[in-house]
Amino acid sequence: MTSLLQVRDLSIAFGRKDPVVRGLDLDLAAGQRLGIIGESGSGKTVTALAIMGLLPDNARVTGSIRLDGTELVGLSDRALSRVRGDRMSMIFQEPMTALDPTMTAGRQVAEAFRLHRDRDAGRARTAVLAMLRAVGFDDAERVADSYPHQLSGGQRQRVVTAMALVNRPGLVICDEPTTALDVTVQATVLRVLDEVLEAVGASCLFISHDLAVVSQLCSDVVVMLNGRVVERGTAEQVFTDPRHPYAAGLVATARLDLLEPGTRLPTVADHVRVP
Amino acid sequence: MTALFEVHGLTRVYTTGRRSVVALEDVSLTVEPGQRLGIVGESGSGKSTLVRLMAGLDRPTSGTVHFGGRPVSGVPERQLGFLRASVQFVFQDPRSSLNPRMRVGDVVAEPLRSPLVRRELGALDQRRRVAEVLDAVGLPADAASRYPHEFSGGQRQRIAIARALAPSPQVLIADEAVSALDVSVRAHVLNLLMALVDDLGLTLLFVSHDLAVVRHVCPDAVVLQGGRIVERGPTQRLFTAPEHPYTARLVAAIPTFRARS
Amino acid sequence: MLARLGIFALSLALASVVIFVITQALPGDVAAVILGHGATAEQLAAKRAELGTDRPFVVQYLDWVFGMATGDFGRSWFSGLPVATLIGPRAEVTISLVVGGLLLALLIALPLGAVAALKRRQWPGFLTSTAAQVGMAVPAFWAGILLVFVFGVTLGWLPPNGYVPIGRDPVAWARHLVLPVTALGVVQAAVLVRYVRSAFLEVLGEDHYRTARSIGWTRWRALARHGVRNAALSLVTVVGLQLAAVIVGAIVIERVFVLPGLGSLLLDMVSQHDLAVVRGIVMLLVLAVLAINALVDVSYVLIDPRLRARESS
Amino acid sequence: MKRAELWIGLVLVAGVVALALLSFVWTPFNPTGVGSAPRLAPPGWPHVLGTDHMGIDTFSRILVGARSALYVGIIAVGIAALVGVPLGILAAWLPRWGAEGMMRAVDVAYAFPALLLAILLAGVFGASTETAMLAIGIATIPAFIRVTRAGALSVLASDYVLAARASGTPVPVIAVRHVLPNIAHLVGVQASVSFAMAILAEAALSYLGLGTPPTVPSWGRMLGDAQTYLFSHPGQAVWPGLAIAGAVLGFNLVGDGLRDFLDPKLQEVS
Amino acid sequence: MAKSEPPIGATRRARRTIGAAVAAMALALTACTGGGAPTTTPAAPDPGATATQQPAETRTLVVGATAEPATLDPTATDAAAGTQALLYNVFETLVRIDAEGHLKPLLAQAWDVSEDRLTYTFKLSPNARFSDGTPVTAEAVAANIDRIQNGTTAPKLKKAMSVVAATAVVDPTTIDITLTRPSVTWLFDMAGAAGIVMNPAGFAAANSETAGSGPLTLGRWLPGDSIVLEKNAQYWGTPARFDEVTFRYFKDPNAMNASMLSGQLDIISNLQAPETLAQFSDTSRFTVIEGSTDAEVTLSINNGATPEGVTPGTGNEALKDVRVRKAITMAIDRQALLDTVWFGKGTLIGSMSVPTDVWYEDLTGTHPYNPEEAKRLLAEAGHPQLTLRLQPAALPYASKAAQFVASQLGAVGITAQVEELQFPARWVDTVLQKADYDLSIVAHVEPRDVVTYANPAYYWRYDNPAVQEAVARADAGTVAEYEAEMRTASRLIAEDAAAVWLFALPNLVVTKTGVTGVPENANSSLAFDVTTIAKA
Repeated sequence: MTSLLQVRDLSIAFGRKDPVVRGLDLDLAAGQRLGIIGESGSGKTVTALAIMGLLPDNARVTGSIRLDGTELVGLSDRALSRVRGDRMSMIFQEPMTALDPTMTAGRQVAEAFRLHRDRDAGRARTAVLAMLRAVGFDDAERVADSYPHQLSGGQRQRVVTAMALVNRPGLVICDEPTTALDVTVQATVLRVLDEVLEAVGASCLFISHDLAVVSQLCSDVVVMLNGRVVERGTAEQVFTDPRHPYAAGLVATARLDLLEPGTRLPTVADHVRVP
Repeated sequence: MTALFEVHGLTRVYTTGRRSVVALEDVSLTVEPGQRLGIVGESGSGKSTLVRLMAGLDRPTSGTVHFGGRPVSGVPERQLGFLRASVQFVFQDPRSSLNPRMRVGDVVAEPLRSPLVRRELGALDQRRRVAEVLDAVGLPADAASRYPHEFSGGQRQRIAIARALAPSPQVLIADEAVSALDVSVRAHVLNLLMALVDDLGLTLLFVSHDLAVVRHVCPDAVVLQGGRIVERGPTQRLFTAPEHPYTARLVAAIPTFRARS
Repeated sequence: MLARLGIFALSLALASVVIFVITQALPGDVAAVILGHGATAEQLAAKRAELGTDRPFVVQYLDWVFGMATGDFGRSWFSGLPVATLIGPRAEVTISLVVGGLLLALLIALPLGAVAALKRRQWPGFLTSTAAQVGMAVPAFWAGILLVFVFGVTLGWLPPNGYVPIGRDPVAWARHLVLPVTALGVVQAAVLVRYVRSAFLEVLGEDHYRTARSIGWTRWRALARHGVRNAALSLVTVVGLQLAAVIVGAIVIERVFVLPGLGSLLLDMVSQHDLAVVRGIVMLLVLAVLAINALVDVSYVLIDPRLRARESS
Repeated sequence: MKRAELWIGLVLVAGVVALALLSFVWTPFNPTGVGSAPRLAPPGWPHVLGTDHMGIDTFSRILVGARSALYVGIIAVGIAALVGVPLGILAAWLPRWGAEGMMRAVDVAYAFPALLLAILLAGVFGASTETAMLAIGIATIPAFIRVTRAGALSVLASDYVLAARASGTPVPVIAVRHVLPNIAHLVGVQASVSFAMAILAEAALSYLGLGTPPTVPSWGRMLGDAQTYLFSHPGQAVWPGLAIAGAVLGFNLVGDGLRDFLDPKLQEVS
Repeated sequence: MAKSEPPIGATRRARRTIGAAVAAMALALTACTGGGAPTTTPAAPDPGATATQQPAETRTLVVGATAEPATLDPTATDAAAGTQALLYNVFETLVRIDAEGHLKPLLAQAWDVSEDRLTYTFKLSPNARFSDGTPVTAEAVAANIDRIQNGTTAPKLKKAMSVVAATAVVDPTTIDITLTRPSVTWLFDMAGAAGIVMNPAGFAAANSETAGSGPLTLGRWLPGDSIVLEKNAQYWGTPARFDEVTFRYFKDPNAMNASMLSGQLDIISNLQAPETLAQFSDTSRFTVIEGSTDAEVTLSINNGATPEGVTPGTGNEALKDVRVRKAITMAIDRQALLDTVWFGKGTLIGSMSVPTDVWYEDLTGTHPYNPEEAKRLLAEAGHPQLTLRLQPAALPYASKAAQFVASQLGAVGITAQVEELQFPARWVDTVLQKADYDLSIVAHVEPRDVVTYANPAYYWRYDNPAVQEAVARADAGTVAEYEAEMRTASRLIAEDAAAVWLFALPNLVVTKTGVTGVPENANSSLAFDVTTIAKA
């Protein structure tokens, strides 16, 4: 099957320091949702930013990233900005600062629509309100006209989701979208994300350190350690029978629900000679 | 024997300009010596405010706190020596809990140098005590001469625990102590914490938004919502048979593993 | 709103006390200075009575403050002219110079600051920062003198100094202000570029700038649409703070270009020991700075909706 | 690029300090001696940088001028820091209304730039180096209060200060052990930039005839004197001008270099 | 210029100060400047145009000067600045002094003196008019004399007029003035500020408006910047050659030169930086006139006398010893000082008088430059090492001279601590009023000021009976006796080294080529008389 996203031998380094991502390969089919699991420093976020072309200018990117046949590595900022928000978009981790505090939520979502779809303000307003309802706002008008500081963290993350999906992009990259949210709010945002991705039929790269959250949304999973993929497979297979010791360690410590309270927690070190 | 902590009708209201926010409203609870109590709640539920009031770091709007039978709230700092020596904190963010410009040895020894604590503990060899507690948290003795930025997040949290243990307190308050750590590191720190509490017979107040971790660490727990205690009891029961709807919603929201096609 | 008015009045009162105390502390009996050598005791006494300097300190202060409230800044001790008429015509000179200087500075600093921030690692960024550094290191009056030497005298394109009021001949007014405004503006621009750069750098670090780029804006467009307004907040603060420095810079420039502004009058009056005028000018300058800073705070509310909420609630 | 700024700055500052120290020990000619040397001579031998309108060797005056430039800077910044830093920490520690009052006073103080204060003080105590330094020092206090308060606020909000309070460490100890070391770099940056401002302010004051007396060689004074001969002997204004520009550039670069070097947020901005 | 430095990276700070009400007030202030803002550059021809081409209608003259008046009433203060622009141009006196220093008729056509030289009879010219048309009558002259004696006028002028016993109006154009004792200087003083005949109707607003009888009247005055005089259409004498005469004041000599070089000025009345003369060497555009003035630049010594009724000075005791004063005089090479400080322009003087004084005698030879002798004298007087305060006025010539004097005194063991005093305020207060100094340097512009050495209360605190008697005899005697006694007085103070007379300031005038009639020497009336000036 032709894959929507094809990443081959991707390496990323900053200035003269040694590479943060080394020889990464990834494939994502249309509609497929791939979870990228890794701890801080594993290079998962840098990979996402590389795909979106949002790395700082002292980053050296080598290898190939092909989105729907178009090679993104080496593309000019102007050319990339035509792709961003249209054929691929991104949701970030920190909802409280993701929106421009001096502009209403509706206007920021409309910006994405008018940039790539239709400049007309009227039609943009309709599309925005429809999208806001799709992410679970039954009072879409009020939310559209309010400023970010008048919305809660969960509401802001849903506005960002609307912004990312209003143009029905082929690929949506989510970088730990619910980590900063409370547990109850996280549940609703994940449910909304699941429904909207389904409705739009977009494929998704879902980055997280929380295995349970990834298992909620993704059919397939890769585990990253020090800039490399160390485990790859369906969610079912990786979460029940991980082959790589680091992956096994991660799964063991994450499954608190299987443990007897008060007993010693399994640690990654138990499964791995210290790397 | 009398309870270690007795808290009655504790309320705390923050007012800025004309608007005021009720952080805590009429909270009462007791903590027995050696107990490991979980304090669960989402952000803004008032859990941090509660433990800071209990440790005498903030003045309540109304209500009282007693420690070992002696009053804490409304007492001038000079007379809180007994509380300072026996109640110690471990905070959330490893990057902000240690003074970047102080050697680890001095960081750990700081509680010992406080005049209030010194009056309680009397003379003791600070250097030896620092080495002892560093060893207790699994760090090499030469760590004392290095600076915090030379350590990883997990190691820094261990140093924070060592600091808390230095004056050999009765009570250890862990305020979201593992929330900022990676999953793999979190396990090590939790194991260390549980082991120390057992070996030293400490009373533990474990504040967290993560119900799963609380269930593992604390036999009993209280659930806070909007500054009020909505439910308390054995943690296991809170999981299996929550009485208050908010607790139920909290338990249900914890993402569980389910395989997708 | 009322609280702000109260605070402003308080600041003004505080400033007036400080100014009065400093000018009152000047040693030497003014009457003696005016009448000169060999004045007899009763002549001195008569002069002191005429000027009112024999009244108790507090009475003089209150008389001065209430006078100012009604626009009467008192009378010059030497020429007897009311201070207001002395200051009046000169305010236009200093205002033209300060406003012109500040506008030119912003005109130069905003684009250069943006370039210095966006192209931080390439040569344009480095070049702008270095130019700003050198610009700040050059004393303003030296720059002024060089301009006079080159454009005023050698090339003769522009009048080396002097002033023509805008009402009388706008073209001559402009021609006379080109060199002084350039001297003041360029030096201030060098200072502002560094603030514009750090304000924009701060914005480039914001998450919402990255969100804007993720929905398809290029670096420059994202900065223009989302960066400028957020940077404006800290820039407006800087302009407020920098205003006092620009006014003082104007004093030196007025000396180099012989512009009859408040600055040169202040210098003359201090050397002539005419305290009534000195007090009036300094009070006016301080009032202008406090007023502009108050405007800055009002503009905060206009730019940042978060503050608007707190103001109205 | 950041490191380069810091290095160039340090070299320039070191140069100024070296000149100043050298002047204590040796100067090619008598810096105040009105000698028989030709007046307004161009650079050559033995007068390396030529002579001024009184026939005094320019290079000697530049050397001694470096000493008074540092003297002005050190005293002015000293006054500003010694008063500003403690007040800044106090402002951070005070409850809301206390801090509000102090910051209002700072706003008013900002309306009195150094030069305005200097003009007033020169009227009161007469024009001298001391009044210039006092005025510049006082006018720079608000800047230090602001920088210190901002830095102190962020330190006081940190967990390690909370931990210190939790173990009963007294307030003054917290200020000295925790606050000061963590804002030292901020104060350092402000000090170097204020140093540059002080040198510029002294030059402006001397130009207006309110700065150092004639017998004390100062760059600002030399520039003021040279300015009269700008049309006949432009060379006169070159050396003091370069000296001032060099010193000010040096201190500013050190200030900027330190700030960028120590401010992590600025480094990894895209 | 101090760029006061706000904090680095000014973070967003929510400050709470009121805006709207204040903005209105700030704007109101700017509104009130609606009135005619100052014009400093009159509608002079465009600097680009050649200097000589003259716009047909208004014939103007622009004069650059440095000391600007604090008030328009020349009789109000001591400062000489007031008379420069206004005397003879706007205000007139009964008699005037011409370029050579001789008395000439003005408001008074003729005058004669009684036998006992006590009564002067002035015949006023019948058609003399004030600027508002009213005739200049004897009553007006009497009123002015009374005003000088009893009004709030400068003490120096009161002292000069104190010798007048009575005035008698014979008829509208004749007035007799009787003195208490014969006085030659009185008639000279009547030619200066003391003798101004102001229109009595203008007495009240004298500070800010002029009511004179001269060929020009006040047009516009921008204090601290410029005074513009306009032609008095119904002037009773020969009408002024110019419709508008502007005096522009420059604090910064460099700026004045720049204006001259770019054609904005017709005349620089007194060039303060002789070294820059070279810029005006192009004779096709400029003419340079080098004359002399009455201004004696003195290194004043506080002789320490303490007459009653005057605050005692704080002069160093050593200065009372004539040997110390001689040593100071001999320590200074005055020719080298003149060459270094004022580029060799100006004339060396040995006492408190200048070559244009009728009684002048060259005393530059007394106590010539001899550092070794100076050291010997100091040792003999018991002060081998001496520290003195040298407080010059903060003026170009004074601060440079102070630098030179300090270095040469250092060579003979006298350490001079230099502190510049802002002129006029702090110098008048510290030196003139309180005599709180050891040595000071300033130029004395008043004519015939050797008489100040006969007044122990004057700031040199010099009490020498022989000098006092000589000056008294001079004033009371005939013109011949006046000259002989003044010469004796000058010689006495020179020998006694009452001060060190460094040099007389030159009168450096630069004019546009084609401007004629500018007097070579600044005459003793201190007036810059434009009536003699013409512009091709």
